[in-house]
Amino acid sequence: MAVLTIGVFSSLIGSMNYDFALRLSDAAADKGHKVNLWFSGNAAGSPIKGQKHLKDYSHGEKPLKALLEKGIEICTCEACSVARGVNKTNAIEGVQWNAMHWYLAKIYSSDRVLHIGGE
Amino acid sequence: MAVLTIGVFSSLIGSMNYDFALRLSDAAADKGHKVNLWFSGNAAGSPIKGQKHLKDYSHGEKPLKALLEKGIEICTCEACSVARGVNKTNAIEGVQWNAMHWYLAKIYSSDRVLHIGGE
Amino acid sequence: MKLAVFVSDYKITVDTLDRLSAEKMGIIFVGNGVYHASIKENGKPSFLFDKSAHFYALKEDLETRGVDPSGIDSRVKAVTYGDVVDLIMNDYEKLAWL
Amino acid sequence: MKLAVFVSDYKITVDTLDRLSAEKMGIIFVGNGVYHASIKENGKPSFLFDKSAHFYALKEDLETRGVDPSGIDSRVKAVTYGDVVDLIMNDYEKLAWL
Amino acid sequence: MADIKLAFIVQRLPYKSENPKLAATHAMAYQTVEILLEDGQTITPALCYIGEGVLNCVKDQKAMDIYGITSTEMHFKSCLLVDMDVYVCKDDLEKFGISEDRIADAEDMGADKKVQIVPFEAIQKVMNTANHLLFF
Amino acid sequence: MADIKLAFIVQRLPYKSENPKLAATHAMAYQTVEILLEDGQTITPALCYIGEGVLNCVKDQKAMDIYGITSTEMHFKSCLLVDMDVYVCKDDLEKFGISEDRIADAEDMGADKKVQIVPFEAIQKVMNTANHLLFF
Repeated sequence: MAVLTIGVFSSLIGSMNYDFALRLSDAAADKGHKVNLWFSGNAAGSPIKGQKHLKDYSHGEKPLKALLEKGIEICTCEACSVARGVNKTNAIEGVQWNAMHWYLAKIYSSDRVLHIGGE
Repeated sequence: MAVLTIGVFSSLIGSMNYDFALRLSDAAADKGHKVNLWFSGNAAGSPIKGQKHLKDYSHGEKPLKALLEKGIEICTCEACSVARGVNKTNAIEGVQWNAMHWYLAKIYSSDRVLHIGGE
Repeated sequence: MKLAVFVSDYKITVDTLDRLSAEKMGIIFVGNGVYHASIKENGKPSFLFDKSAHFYALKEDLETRGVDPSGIDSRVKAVTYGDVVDLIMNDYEKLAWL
Repeated sequence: MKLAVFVSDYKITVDTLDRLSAEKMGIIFVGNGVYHASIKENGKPSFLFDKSAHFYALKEDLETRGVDPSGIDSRVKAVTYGDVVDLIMNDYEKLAWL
Repeated sequence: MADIKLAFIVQRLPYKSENPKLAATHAMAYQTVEILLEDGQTITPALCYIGEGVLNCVKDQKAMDIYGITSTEMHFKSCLLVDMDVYVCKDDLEKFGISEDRIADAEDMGADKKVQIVPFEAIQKVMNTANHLLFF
Repeated sequence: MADIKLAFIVQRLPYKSENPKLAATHAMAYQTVEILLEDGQTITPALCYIGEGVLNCVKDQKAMDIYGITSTEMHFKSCLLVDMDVYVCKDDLEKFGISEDRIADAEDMGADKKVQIVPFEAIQKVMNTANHLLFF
C-alpha cells in the first residue's frame, strides 16, 4: 500500500476541484492507501465549523469528518486560514494546523503527490 | 449624483476582482455617488469577523468597515454565506443580510450596474 | 447601446466579446487585463484591438504589475479609479464584466 | 518520466501541456476537462488528442454533466475514482494538475 | 420607468464554479422583489445561455446522485416553471454538436413555458433592449 | 533516499489568485522542514517560471503601495535570498517581449544567488529529475 499526498488550493464552494480532491482521497483510502490532505489558498477557508448544508452548494463539514474517521490526515495552512477568518476556535476538530513545511514533510515520504494548484 | 450598484461574486482573497470592486466603490462614493454592494458566490464568505491582516493576503475587514462608514450599503447573500460557515453571529456589523431580491431591488433604482460575475 | 466592457483577464475564456456589438463601445482593462495594453505576444498586439472601441487601462493595475503606464500601447489611455467612475457615469449606459 | 496529467478545464489557459514531454504520458480528463472527450467543436476533436498519450475520462464527471460515457471519443477510456487511484499508483510516477 | 429589463447571460460551463446556478437563482428573484418595490414597479428578467454556457442546459445531469448538489439543469427548468424567458444560442449548440433534443425542458414539472432556441442576433437584441446586463 | 527534489512550476499570471505567491512560500519552507524530518533527510526545491508565469518576475511591482499586499516580485527575491535555484524561461520572456534587464534580482537584499534565465528544455530537465511536480 502506498502513500498519496494531495495539496488542494481551490475553494470548497465555487470550485468542483475541491470535491474532486475529497472524492479521490476517499477512493484511495478505500483501497488501503495512506492519504494526506493539505489545504492552502482558498481551500484553507474550508475547515470552518457550522457550515449550513444547502443542496445548491458543495458541503465540506460532513465529508471532512468522514475522511478524518478513515484515518486520512488533513492539515490546513494556518496563515491562509486565519487571513480568511478561520481559526482554531471555529474550526472543525481533527483538522491539523501547521505551516507549509507540514506539506513538504508529508511529500518527503509519499509515493505520489497530486498538487491541485490551478486557480 | 448617480446610483451605482456592484455585484461581486469573487472571493476576498484569491481574486483581485474583489479588491477592484471595493476600490471602485470607494472612488465612486468619493465623487458623491450612492453605491450599493452585493456579495454572492465566493464573495459571500468575506463579511466574516476577525480576519487576521497578513501582508501576503488581501484583507476585507478594514476596507468594508471604511465603506460602511462612507454610507455605502453592503449586503451579503444569506444562503451563500451560511453555506460557507459565515452567519450573523460571526459577521462584520453593518453588513446587511438578505436574499437575492435585495440586489434586484437596488438595481431597479440604479443608474449603472456593474455585475462582476466571472469565475 | 453605449457599452463599457471590463476585461480583467489576459487569457479570455469566453468568446462573447468577439460577437458583442454596440453603437459605442469602451474596453476598460483592469486586473490582469492590463497586459493586453502592455504585451505584444510574439510581436503582435492583442486581438482585442481589432474591435472598434475606445480603450482604457487602469493605472493602478499597470503599476501593481511593474508596467510603466507611459509605455503602453498608444491606443490605450491610462486611467485611475476616479476616471473609471466618470467614464461609466458619463460616457456609457450599460456595463459588462465578461 | 511516466507522467499523468490531470486536465480539469475545457478552455486551457496555460500552454504547458503543448511543450511538456514524457516517455509515457497519461491524460486524465476530470471536472470540465471531460468535455474534451465528449465535444467536437465545429466538428473537430480536441487538440489534446494530438498528444501522444493514453486518455482517460472520469465517469462520474461525465454523468454529472449529462454525458453518456458510452458515447465519448473512442480513444478515451471512461474510468471511476477507484480506477484513477489504481492508474496513478500503478501506471505513472509523477502527477501534474495544470 | 415602471418596468426594468435585466439580461442574465450565462457564458461559462457548469460546475467549475457555482455562478451558472447563481444566474438562475438571481433571475428567479424577480418573483419576490415586489416586496421591496413600490406598486407598479416590476423587473422582467431574461435568461440567456451563450458560448460554453449552453452546456448548462443539457438533459440528464446527475450532479445530485454523484456529488449531492443540485444540477444546473434543475435551475434551468425552475426558470421555465416561473414563466421566465429563457434563450439558448442556436449557433453555439451547432458549434458544440449538441442536438436540440438534448436540451432540457420543464414539461415534466408542468411548465407551459418552452425554452427558446434562437440565433445569437436574437440574444444581442435582448441585450440591446435590457436596461442592465449581468454576465455570469 | 536522502534528498527529495521538488519542482515548483509557476505557469500563471500574478495577482489573479494568490497561487504564484504560494508557490514561493511553499518552496521556501524547505528551509524549516528539517524539524519534521530525520537527520540526513532533505528536500531540494527548484522554482521555475514558465509561460505567463514569467510575468511574476518583473521588477518594480507596486502592489504594496497600491493594494497593501506584498508583490510576487518580493517573493521571487526572497527565494533567491535563501539560495534556491530559480529558473525563468527564456523562450517565454522573448515571446512576451520582456528584456532580461526587466527581471528582478535580489542583489539589493544581499543575495549571492542569481536568477537563471534558461530555455524551456532546461526546465523540462528540472522536471525530469524532480521526484514530484507542483504546478501553480
